Amino acid sequence: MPGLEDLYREIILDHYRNPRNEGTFPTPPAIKAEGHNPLCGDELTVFLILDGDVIKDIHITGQGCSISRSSASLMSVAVKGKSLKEVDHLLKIFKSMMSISTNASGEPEAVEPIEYSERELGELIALQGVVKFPVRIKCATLSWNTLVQALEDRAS
Amino acid sequence: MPGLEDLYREIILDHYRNPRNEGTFPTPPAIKAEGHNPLCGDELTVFLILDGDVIKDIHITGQGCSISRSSASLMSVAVKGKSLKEVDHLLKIFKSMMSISTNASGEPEAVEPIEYSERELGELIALQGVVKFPVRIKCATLSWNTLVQALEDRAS
Amino acid sequence: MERMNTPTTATPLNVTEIRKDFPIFTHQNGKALYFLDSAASSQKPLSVLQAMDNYYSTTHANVHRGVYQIAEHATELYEGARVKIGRFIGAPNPARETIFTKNATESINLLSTCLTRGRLKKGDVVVLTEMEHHANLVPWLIAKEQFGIELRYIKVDSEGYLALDNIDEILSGAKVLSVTLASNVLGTLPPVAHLAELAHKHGAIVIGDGAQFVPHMVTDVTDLGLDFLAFTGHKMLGPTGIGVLWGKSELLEALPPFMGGGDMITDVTLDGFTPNELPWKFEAGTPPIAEAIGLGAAVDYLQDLGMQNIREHEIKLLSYAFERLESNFGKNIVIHGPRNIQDRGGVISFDFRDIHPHDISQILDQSGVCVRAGHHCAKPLMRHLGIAATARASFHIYNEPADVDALVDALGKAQAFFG
Amino acid sequence: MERMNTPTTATPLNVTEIRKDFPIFTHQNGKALYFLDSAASSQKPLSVLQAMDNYYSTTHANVHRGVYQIAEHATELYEGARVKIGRFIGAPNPARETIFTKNATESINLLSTCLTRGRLKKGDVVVLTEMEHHANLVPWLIAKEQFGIELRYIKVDSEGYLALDNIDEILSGAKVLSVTLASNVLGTLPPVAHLAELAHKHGAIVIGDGAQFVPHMVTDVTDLGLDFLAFTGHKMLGPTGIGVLWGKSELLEALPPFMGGGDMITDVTLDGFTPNELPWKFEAGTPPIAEAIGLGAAVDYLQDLGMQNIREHEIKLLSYAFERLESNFGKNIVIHGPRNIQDRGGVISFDFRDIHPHDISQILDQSGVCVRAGHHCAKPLMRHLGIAATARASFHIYNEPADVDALVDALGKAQAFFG
Ligand SMILES: Cc1ncc(COP(=O)(O)O)c(C=O)c1O
Ligand SMILES: Cc1ncc(COP(=O)(O)O)c(C=O)c1O
Repeated sequence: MPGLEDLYREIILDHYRNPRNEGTFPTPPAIKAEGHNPLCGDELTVFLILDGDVIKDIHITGQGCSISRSSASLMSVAVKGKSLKEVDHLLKIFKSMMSISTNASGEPEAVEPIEYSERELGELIALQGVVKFPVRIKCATLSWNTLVQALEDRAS
Repeated sequence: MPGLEDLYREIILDHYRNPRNEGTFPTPPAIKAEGHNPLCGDELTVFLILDGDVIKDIHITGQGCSISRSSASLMSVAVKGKSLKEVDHLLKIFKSMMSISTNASGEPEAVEPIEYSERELGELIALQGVVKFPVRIKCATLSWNTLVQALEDRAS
Repeated sequence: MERMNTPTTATPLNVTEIRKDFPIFTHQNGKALYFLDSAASSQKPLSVLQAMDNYYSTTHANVHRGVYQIAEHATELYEGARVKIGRFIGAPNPARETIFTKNATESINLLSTCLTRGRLKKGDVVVLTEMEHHANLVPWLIAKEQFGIELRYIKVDSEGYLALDNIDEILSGAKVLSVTLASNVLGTLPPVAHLAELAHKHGAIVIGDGAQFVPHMVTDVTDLGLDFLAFTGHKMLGPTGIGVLWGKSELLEALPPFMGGGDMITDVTLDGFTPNELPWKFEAGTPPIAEAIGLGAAVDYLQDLGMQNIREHEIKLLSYAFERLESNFGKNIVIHGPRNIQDRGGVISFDFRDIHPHDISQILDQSGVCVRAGHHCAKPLMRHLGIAATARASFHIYNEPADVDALVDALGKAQAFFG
Repeated sequence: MERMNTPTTATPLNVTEIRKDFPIFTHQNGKALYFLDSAASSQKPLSVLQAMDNYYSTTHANVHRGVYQIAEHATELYEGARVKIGRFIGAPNPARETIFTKNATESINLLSTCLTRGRLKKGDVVVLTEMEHHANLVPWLIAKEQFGIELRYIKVDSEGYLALDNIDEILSGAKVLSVTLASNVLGTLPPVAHLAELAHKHGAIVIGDGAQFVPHMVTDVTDLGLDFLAFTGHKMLGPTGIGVLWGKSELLEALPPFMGGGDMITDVTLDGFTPNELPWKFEAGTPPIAEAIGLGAAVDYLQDLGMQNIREHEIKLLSYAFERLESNFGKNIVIHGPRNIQDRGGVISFDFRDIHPHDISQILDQSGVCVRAGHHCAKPLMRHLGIAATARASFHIYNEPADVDALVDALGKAQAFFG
């Protein structure tokens, strides 16, 4: 059995206790999307301020476990100031790290393993241990799926 | 395992091949009731001509297996010319003979064992072996339950 | 009911012996399993598995239609299980009134569907409570959406009891009261017999959701004053795939059928059909035969122990758990629901510091302690409590003080970990 | 499809070995069991019973909501069974499109209910056939009664085929075609792919009742041109208490939910609810977990043998049975349904002299030969055939020529007895 340290890295506990980019933005100008984990009740809302193709700012509110909250916080730091193309790349390598990946509706999805360097992931690497706890993968990917939702809603 | 001879007595095969009192009566003056065995599709209709409290005549039509047809035929002989009180008594001892008794809707019913002499049963005794084949009890009691139905419908 | 479920002469359960009957406790390769999630689903004794295996291995055939011996025997076993299970809840006519479904959820959906097809009119009022499981909410929300019934809710007070001050107002003009017999979150045991009496005065029929009650207590539908009772096999030592609906014959007879198919008809033409008699009218298609037989064996097992003894056992565990949790963690733990142990079933939902229930459950799992974390399919109640999730420990016959000790120790670790 | 199910390079089944896997054949205390009633319900191999026992004995817990390990593992096994069973019928998206129900009957009721809640309007036409099982008749008769759809029927011709001369007229304007893939009485295998193509041209969606097909043949929902497929576990070596509904994702997504309860929602308030994603949207309450795992093991067993080999095996048995029955009894036996063996599934319904099927079945039982007698839940078809009941022998993988021989011998006895 994998140990708790695999799951609850220091960085995770830090982001859980001190979530970055917490809050809301008025919509508009922000766009937003709400994400649920239907099976456990975790909920979060992602607010994005786009400047052309760049995520100029991001705020997140909601409630959830340490993994879903810290993953949201880590994500907010990782995507802020990035272009949508860069974000898409980050999403891909994040999901690849989560290997048993799930899509927006929480189902398993075949994910092509892609090549990436740990450096690209930055602090996100702290979530690597989640893979050993399959039920928690949904917690870690909730914020990312909600981000995708926000961008898709805007596109359509 | 009980043998076939227990079930298919000579009298039964005779009544099956040559059913007595087969046919219909116009209603009125006759009263009638239809019986189904929902689980196997057996169907029969009982027509009664009452004269006060006496079953003056009885006709039966329908389709069914040897047990349900012969039991109907045997019943028709047994009740013809009898008073309703006598019929009720016959019904009671017949159901008692069937011991695992079923009511009109085919469910098991607690039946009080009652005292009776074989002589009272007459030819009906031929159906005694049916008890050893519980699924066939419903076949044997279908005509009796339909008779009761006809009398009850009239009462109400 | 109160009386029956708090006997003075209970025989204590021999948990050591009981645990030997449950294969899961011996299959853990020496790892301890502190299973505190029976409110989600109970474990199964060997006798239940064997009853099903025996059935499949000696006499499986489809029921009701076969003239040959194994089919006949299968029918006897299936119908025999029905009578046994009906008697277990005190059904006056077990053979006619006990309907097999796939779970408690289907039992309630059957009622919400058939009542709106038959008995209820548009705008009729159905009364529920704020503490219902989704199984006793969503079917009625669908009936509201599809058919147009109206819903009223009995509120939950700050101590986790139903708020009954305005009950006559709520019941006034209502046609149905559908209420849980035991809350799966708060443990609360609503005063159902009393509510039923009131509801009947107002002309409403009364449905009990017994999913968390029937597995743990003496159940007598007449004493409880119920018209219908729904419960589920897998929470009472039985297999998955089977639930039960009991109803009064007159009421069941007056309802139109639910699903259509084989066995629920007496006749079918291309233009219409005639429904079968009770109970088969409500059992369309091949029923859960082995599951009914397995549930019958579960009822035997429970009855051998004695439902009053089981209740007494759980009360003892509850008392011990309250004592240990509160003395160890004081203000760091908040236990939801009534403080009076006699007023609750064997579930303890709690908040622990500000640690999220998922994290608690994860850390507890590390020590082999299984508790549930989440909204427990009672989102409206969670909103009322102002939280998104709780952790919940729940008991059954195989639990013992050691399970509570393991829970307390593991919570200690969580506290240390999250600091 | 025709092609796939009549392969040229089939490996014959080793029935002697197969029978050893089925406990029922070794539990008869030396008495022979000639089980010819698999169309009603099949027997179960040990591997299916073991898969369920293993599950209960090592890792049972309620699925989808537990964070602890055994609950997680239970969820994996349950969802894994879903994918396996979906793949077995060629589902393009097995994880999303494979819905567990309690039997084929519920699968069809789900459709008749949800289609009338969602897609269909009053007066819309649903096309069925005269040879449907009650499971594919009564749900639509209820929808007609409750909601006001109209029904049209494709007739059965004198040889037991569907009468397709006026098929375009029948399908014209229809919104749904729901048809059996294999008749449980006549054995007929309707040309479903062809019918589906026609129906689609007319803008109708196509539902297949695969209860008698999926257990015996290569099934590919795409090749068959289906939009929905219903089938049942207990006829395909699986346990009772489980059925399956497969549907195209787009269509399933567009339908409102069926039953309400836990697991089928993403959110619930006191006023309304938001349904969950596929497939859970259609699975209210605790699902048949062990049963899904058991059905998964049954699918493994069938696939190990090879569905094409199974079909070939049954064709051989059918040919042998036709030959022996007709050469022994000549005009005294009337076998219903198509004469061409390739056009039929492994069931033989027959009239024997003027002996009532119940009596036949009873006499056969005396020799250990199990056949079904009755209307086979197809009363409209029986009326069309002008009879009240037939006797029916049906095959599965564990049958062998000796079963046919026993049937013929026992019929000989019946003939002698009734003279
Ligand atoms: C053709 C057909 N459809 C549907 C069914 C119904 O299956 P179940 O009773 O498992 O729902 C049957 C089985 O009796 C059948 O033969
Ligand atoms: C109070 C209550 N009602 C109903 C149910 C539903 O039971 P099932 O999922 O077996 O249908 C549950 C179980 O989760 C419950 O706790």
